[in-house]
Amino acid sequence: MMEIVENEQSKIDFSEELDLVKPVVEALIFAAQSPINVQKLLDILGNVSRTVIREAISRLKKEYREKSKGIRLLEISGGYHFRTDPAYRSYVMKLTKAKPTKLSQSTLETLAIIAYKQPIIKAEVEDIRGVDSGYVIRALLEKKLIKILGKKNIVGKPLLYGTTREFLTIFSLNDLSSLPTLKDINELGESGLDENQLSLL
Amino acid sequence: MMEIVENEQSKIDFSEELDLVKPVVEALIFAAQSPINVQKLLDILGNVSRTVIREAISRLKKEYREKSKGIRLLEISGGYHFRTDPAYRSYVMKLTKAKPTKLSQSTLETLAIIAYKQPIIKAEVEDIRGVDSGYVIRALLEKKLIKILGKKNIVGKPLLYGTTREFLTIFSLNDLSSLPTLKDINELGESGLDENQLSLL
Amino acid sequence: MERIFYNSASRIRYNVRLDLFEGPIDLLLHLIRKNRVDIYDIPIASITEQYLEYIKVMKELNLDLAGEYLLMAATLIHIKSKMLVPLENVDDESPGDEPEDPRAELVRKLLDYQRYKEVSAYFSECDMMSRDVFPSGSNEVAHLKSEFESTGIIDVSLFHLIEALQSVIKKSKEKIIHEVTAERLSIRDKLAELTERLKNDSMFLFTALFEETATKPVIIITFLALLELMKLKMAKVVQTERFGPIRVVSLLS
Repeated sequence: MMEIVENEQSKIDFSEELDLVKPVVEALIFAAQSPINVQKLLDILGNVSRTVIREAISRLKKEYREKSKGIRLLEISGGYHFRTDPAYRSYVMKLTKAKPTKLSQSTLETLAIIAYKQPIIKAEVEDIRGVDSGYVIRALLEKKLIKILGKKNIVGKPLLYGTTREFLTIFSLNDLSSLPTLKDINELGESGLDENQLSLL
Repeated sequence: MMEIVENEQSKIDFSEELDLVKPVVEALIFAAQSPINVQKLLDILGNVSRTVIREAISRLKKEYREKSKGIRLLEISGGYHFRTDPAYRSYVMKLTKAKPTKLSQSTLETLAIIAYKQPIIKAEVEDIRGVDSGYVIRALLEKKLIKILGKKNIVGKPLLYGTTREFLTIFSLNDLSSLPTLKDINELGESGLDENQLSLL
Repeated sequence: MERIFYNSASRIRYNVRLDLFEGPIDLLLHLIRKNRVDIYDIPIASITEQYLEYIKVMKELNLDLAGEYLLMAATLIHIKSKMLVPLENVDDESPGDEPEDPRAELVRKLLDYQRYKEVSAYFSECDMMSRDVFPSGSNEVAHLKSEFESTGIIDVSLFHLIEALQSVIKKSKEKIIHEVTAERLSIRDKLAELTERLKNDSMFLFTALFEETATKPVIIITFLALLELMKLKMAKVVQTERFGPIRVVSLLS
């Protein structure tokens, strides 16, 4: 921030700088239409240290984590975003009158396969699902949940698919590595496989 | 709110009711696209007294009036809305500038024709689109998505257009040969899903 | 020895819910769970029998039963026959190697598929935008937008570029020829048609769904589409009295 840059001599300490930066960070995250990352905040704020921004975010997060708040500050697709607390979904739904996003089982399944195995071609998706998946892939492309990554260098040059940033944003995920590992999932599942059986896989 | 309606006998006192209502009011004002008034909040919350809602708003207003906040709860045209503090307007405006451009349908169509049929002259583009395309071509040139490749050796020596390196960068393509073909997409199934069909997936 | 925990004589109760299964693997997984058998030791004979019964019913209802279901049936029958061959014979052909269980490949597929099915359950439990969580409604950026020029960053995907091309080609074709194609039946089309109708008409007679001239395939498709819409809670079917007229009610608004 300008005031700080201009006057490096006068030792504005960390906490004072933080007091200046925090509300700006809050305003920026609020005004941004999609999750905004630290780099972007740095670019906008000018000569402020990354540490100060991180600390500001961490304090904001804490403030909004309070029980009596209806808004949460979340880390999504590598950035920060304010969203309503899911506990109040039914009320907010009445307000927006939006039909909730519904994804069918086949869409979710296909998305799951693509998320974990990207870059992946259609034939591989179909091999796992056991059914023709062109239509679902097309719908996922139209919804911008997946994108074309390129062509695979094999006979027929099939298209390679991967998930998009929108996918993370819509599902409130921070990054692909925050997805549970397939093994975790298996343990959560109702499959009833025990540890020994898993180790056979 | 349901809990309150169902059990009017048990004296849930004002402050308890307020604790339940305040975060919901906060979430609703936050998610509303335009200022939301007390009546609307009453409609959504159900059997909650006007007094409780007014008190919730007044407390929220106070919370957000603190110096360290970047967001304000404002009374606008008879309703309530969260807005960034005008003090940080210059930063928020920088955010505005960063908004990515969306290409219009006609721009995208023209770009697609040029990408797949290059080198191509304006008359050929217009032949396919059936409309005058001079304006769109100029816009694409300005955006550096297409460039002039040379002149066609026919009467009038019209300009030949093709895509640029920037075009490849935007679509993360290595070269033009990795551009997916119509066939690639057609293999996924029929196009022209309308919104209803998409929502069924 | 097969461990069978179910009574093979008991009849399976069929639900007319076509997409209860996402495909043959899903159906097979369902049968394995339903019979509470060990996925590593599938009683192939009885599972095959149940599988075949299912697709028989599905075939009667669905005109274009996907070929994948039939392929799986063939695979199951093949595995079943291989299971009948004494293991010693197989051993002779490949000495030294442990003979692979004929079911191994299938088990691998089932486990793989099951994993992703569970991931999809995880996905559906995520806090989804516009379903569980909502962003700020006050779009300050949009309010200020007109004052500023946008950046050079262009937000468009390859798919949408090709789609644009497709739409141009379609438009230019329409200008030249008016192709008349034979009517193709699909539940998808019917679903779209019914959805459209439900949007304009909040309640109508069940019988009004079927034109007098409707052929049997059309009737079946229509019926299946209606079931699907009911499942999606887009429509419900009501009857005010016994044997009274049945009405379809739209739940869209």
